Amino acid sequence: MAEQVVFKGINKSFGDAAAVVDLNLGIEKGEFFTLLGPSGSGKTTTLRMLAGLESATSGEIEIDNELITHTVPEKRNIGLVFQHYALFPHMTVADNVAFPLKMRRTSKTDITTKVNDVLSMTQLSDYRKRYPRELSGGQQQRVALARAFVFSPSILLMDEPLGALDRNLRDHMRLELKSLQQRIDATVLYVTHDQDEALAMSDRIGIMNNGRLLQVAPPNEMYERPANSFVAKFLGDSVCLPATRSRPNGSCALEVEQLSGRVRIDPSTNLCDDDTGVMVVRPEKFVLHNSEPGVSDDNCVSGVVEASVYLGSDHQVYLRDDSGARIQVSSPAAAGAIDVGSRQWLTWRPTDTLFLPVAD
Amino acid sequence: MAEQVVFKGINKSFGDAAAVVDLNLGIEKGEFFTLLGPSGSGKTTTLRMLAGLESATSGEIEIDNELITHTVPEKRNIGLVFQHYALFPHMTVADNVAFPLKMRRTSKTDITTKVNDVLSMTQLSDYRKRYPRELSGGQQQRVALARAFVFSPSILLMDEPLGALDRNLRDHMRLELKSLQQRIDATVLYVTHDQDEALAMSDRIGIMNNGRLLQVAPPNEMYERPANSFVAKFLGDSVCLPATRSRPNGSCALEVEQLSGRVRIDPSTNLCDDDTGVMVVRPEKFVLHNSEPGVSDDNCVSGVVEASVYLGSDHQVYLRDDSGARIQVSSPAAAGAIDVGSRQWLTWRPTDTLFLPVAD
Amino acid sequence: MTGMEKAFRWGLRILVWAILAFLVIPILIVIAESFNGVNYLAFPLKGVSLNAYRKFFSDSSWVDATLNSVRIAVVAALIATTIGTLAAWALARTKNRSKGIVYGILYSPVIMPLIVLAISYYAVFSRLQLIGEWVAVSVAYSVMGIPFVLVAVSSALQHFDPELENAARTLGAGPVRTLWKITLPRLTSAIGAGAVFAFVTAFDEAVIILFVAGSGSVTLPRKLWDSVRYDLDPTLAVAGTVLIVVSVGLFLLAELYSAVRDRRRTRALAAATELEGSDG
Amino acid sequence: MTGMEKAFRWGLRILVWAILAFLVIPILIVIAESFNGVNYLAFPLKGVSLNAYRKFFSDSSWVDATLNSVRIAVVAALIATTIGTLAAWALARTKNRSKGIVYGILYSPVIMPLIVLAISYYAVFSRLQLIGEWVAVSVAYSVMGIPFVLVAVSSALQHFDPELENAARTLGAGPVRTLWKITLPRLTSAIGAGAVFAFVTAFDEAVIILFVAGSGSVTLPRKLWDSVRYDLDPTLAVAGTVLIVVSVGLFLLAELYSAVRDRRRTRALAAATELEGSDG
Repeated sequence: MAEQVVFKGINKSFGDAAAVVDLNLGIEKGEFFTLLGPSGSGKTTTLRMLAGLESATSGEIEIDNELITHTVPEKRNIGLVFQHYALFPHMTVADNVAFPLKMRRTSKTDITTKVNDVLSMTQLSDYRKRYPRELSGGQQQRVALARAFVFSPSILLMDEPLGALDRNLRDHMRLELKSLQQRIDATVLYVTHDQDEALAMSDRIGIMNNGRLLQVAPPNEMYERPANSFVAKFLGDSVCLPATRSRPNGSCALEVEQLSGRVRIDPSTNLCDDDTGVMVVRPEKFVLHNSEPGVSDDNCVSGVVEASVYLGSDHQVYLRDDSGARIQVSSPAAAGAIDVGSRQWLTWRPTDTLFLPVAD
Repeated sequence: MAEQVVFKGINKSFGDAAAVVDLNLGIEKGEFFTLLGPSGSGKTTTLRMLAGLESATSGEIEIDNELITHTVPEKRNIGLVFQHYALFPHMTVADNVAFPLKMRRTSKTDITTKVNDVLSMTQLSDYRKRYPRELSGGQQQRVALARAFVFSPSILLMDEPLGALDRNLRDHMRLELKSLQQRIDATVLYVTHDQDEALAMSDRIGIMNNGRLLQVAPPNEMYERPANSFVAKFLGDSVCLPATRSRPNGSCALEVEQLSGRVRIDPSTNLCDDDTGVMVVRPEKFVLHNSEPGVSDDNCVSGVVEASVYLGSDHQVYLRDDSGARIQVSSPAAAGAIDVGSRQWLTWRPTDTLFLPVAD
Repeated sequence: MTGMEKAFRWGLRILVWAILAFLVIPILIVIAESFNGVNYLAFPLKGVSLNAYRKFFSDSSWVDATLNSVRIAVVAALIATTIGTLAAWALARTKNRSKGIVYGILYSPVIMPLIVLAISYYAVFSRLQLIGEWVAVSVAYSVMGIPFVLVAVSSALQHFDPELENAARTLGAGPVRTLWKITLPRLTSAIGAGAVFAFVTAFDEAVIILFVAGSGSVTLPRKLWDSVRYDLDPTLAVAGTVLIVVSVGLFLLAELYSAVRDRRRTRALAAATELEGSDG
Repeated sequence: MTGMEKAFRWGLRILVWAILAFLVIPILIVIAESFNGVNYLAFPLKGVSLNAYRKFFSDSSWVDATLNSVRIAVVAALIATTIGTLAAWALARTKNRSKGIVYGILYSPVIMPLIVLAISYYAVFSRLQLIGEWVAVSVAYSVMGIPFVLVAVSSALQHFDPELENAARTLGAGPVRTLWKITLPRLTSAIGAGAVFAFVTAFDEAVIILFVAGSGSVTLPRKLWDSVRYDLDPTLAVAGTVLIVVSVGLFLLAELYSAVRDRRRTRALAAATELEGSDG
């Protein structure tokens, strides 16, 4: 597929503070691309540079092979859903949605048709005469969305569009947004700090921290093969322990100071060039045993349960290894409550043990 | 155990709007009690009535068998952690924490000792001379906490104390709060709309909606045996389908219009007096099969996968039953991706099928 | 509520009423005198009549002074409103360091002693032979009206979300259409309030005009001042009442307008809150 | 930035400078004249000297007028600040329907025509034989100062989080200690700004004083007015300069104070932001 949006060596500073550092990224036509990162990571700045609301300090941005680095926002033909929607409070829902069409001097009949289409698509037909302040948060969100794609932009940007909604609505809107994108066949650049949103909707995720793009990959690849410890920690829960690589008997193993005993890893999950790095295991990869398991190829540690947090469908168990590591494990609620203070054994497979470079 | 706090027939209205309706509740000494409910459910109003910041329209409140319904807040000796902390911006951390002691005319040496103790307990010793605005959200939260218990109140109230923190910090603070409560041995009334917080920390949970207390129970009991469909939906994910009870052949079964075939339930999970109610199953109770399973006592339905949302450790699969029900199932990621459009079979045990009365 | 709190509240209430009386009674006396039945000031009134009003509105010198005041104030308010609004908008959008200084200078007429302004305008006007030119007076008054517009519009702009302008831009509106369609409609209340203040300031002003009116631009306050020195009669009370009614009336209209807007907004908010439920 | 935008900005810039010139030049002329070398007003200056200042400060009638102004303004500001603050606090805490009316009446002196206020005070004062009583003048001025304090403190109270008061109550402070330890310390900037405005209003006032000063309470503006009618000399310019310096100086001090506070707060915020990272 062709790359519709290309960032080439983009830097952006606000005064002394670098917001985005040497960003190179291509987004494909029709792709749902998510920039994921903590606040201050530069993801919103990146999105706003593409929209033309911030100008890059250096570097170039291309859309459809045309340089648009210095194009004013109104000429870019990009739809943007703002974080707090930025609906025009003095206009009705219909007028808000008609605004971009009026600015394009679309004919009145065309405006009516398109606005009606989009309002029914977003289930807002009954609210066309309401003012934004007369709508619930979810409805406002849909107006913002409708206004951003009514003029059929080929690129749609969304800046934490679900951040202001409550949890149930957010889960529901994830599915809605994704199916809408597929229906209108737009390229989407989505910005969020919510890992679940990123995993659930994206074709590819780019993870950012301190202005740098750390890894770009499809959701499952990023979850299973994070590029470094920051990505592992930010995307999904994980147990991270400092480790050193040793190669006894030719096989691949890690020395983990906080764990008693050596940890076996698979060569395929050894993703660190250095000899010092971080051992990472996802909590759901652990198997919890209340008696010592038999000898096998799996890694095994034992420890005392420090805390057990009930979460309905499962328990979060915090196990303190004899050498000091604190390990968080998910245990299905069906397995029964686990007594605080009891000794438990953990096993996990070498292929589920990642060895990653350190990054903050 | 003795009931330290008792609400007796409390009603509270703001103008025409009823905020709390006929509340009767006892909280035991040393208990961690959580009021859980959506916004507008009356939980914060209840907490503020106990603190003396709102006065009940009718009814009585007792603490340690003494009537305090009309006592001014400053005489109640209750610590309150406010939702947005309400730290005094013109005072340093140490002065904020010393404030309740000064108001009690504690001697200077006692103030110094107690403030030092509490600051080191909350890991704030290095920040004692800072002003609240110079602290991060998590640090502010800890100052608010320190200030609320430095004068050793026997009751500690917390109004969504973690609401303003980001996710990782929130998970961490859950454990901290719980262990702090055990150390200072206080009775805690905790208010939140976050089900995970309620499940993880509470000895008992009271769930509220529209000003009414719907159910009071320990976390696991409330999750496994919700009193009605509102509780089931609010506390944890669940599949809820309208159902009618029928008793063919003496055994217990449900007719669910949106599911093909009858659903067996266990008499012990039949919690509805009426014949019409809601069938509720927790998503993690379902087992997903990609071929028709053999005949067994378990319930079984089949359907087509409508959507599959990747969440790292698991998939959320949305299955459309042939009769129209949409069923959300969690499938471990290890089981592999599930193709959208494929036919799948679901089984679950009769003992995991709840039949509940309807409530909104 | 404790006994002390109650006592405190009562003390406050009495104080407020005393102040109201101190302010309201003198004003009420002026208004009352305008309905006096005899052609000299007397309190208590000797009968009630509209004689003084008849006299006022049939005396062309009073009517001319009133019209002159209106003309000067309208022009001053127009200038002040235009410049004040543009300046507030430009200052809100710039990050220049000199911003504070420009704001301070535009704001300074409010804190300048009127008598000094009067003397200095007199010095400049007499040198430029502008004494008695009503346009010059309007311009001088417009400078005094700018701060009110500036403060009102700046404060409205502080509550104005700049993302709305950004949204308009991404939706295809250029900067001018954005200003016209998005920014200005959100500022009408503030601009209106500023304009009323600018108008009333110019309409009521009584110090500068003593120095620069000459014979060509006698305003209502100036005429009132001149008359008060020769004879005291109920016509003066009518002039005073006209000044009060115009000033207070305009102000109340502006208040009423934004109160109606606010109420409409509050009602809408209440409706929206019902949709979602407010926090418990 | 498009060409049109640039043209627009330049136009605005020129306009602002024109206004600045129109306002600043007359004031500068007055200040310049106070350093005039000859004992009559002349522009351009004929030499520079401090003669006029020497004359002003050795003439007991000017010094007395200045001290009288200060005394009247201090008392007026004290009364206005106390009442304005208490009223703002009480109005913010009450849900009474009459709230708007009380606020409006306390606010109304700002919109009342000064000349009408002057005439009505004259009517009342002469009846009560208060003409020339400086305390009566102070009280009259305090009424005019209340609105400034009321507006400043009300606006600060709007930004004041009432949960802070609730927090203090739950921590063991009664209502009076809460007011003293929590509420008032948050309002000092606003109260200070209001007090400065109330003081300057009373210090500069030049209309009412013409009617009610008598011979017992000649203030600096009054003395300036009297003198301007008899002879124009650089001593007048000195009096004008004193008025300007006191008014503008106090105002700048108040601004400086809150600017320093703001900067300290901004720096602290920046530090806090670094701890957490700002939004990207």
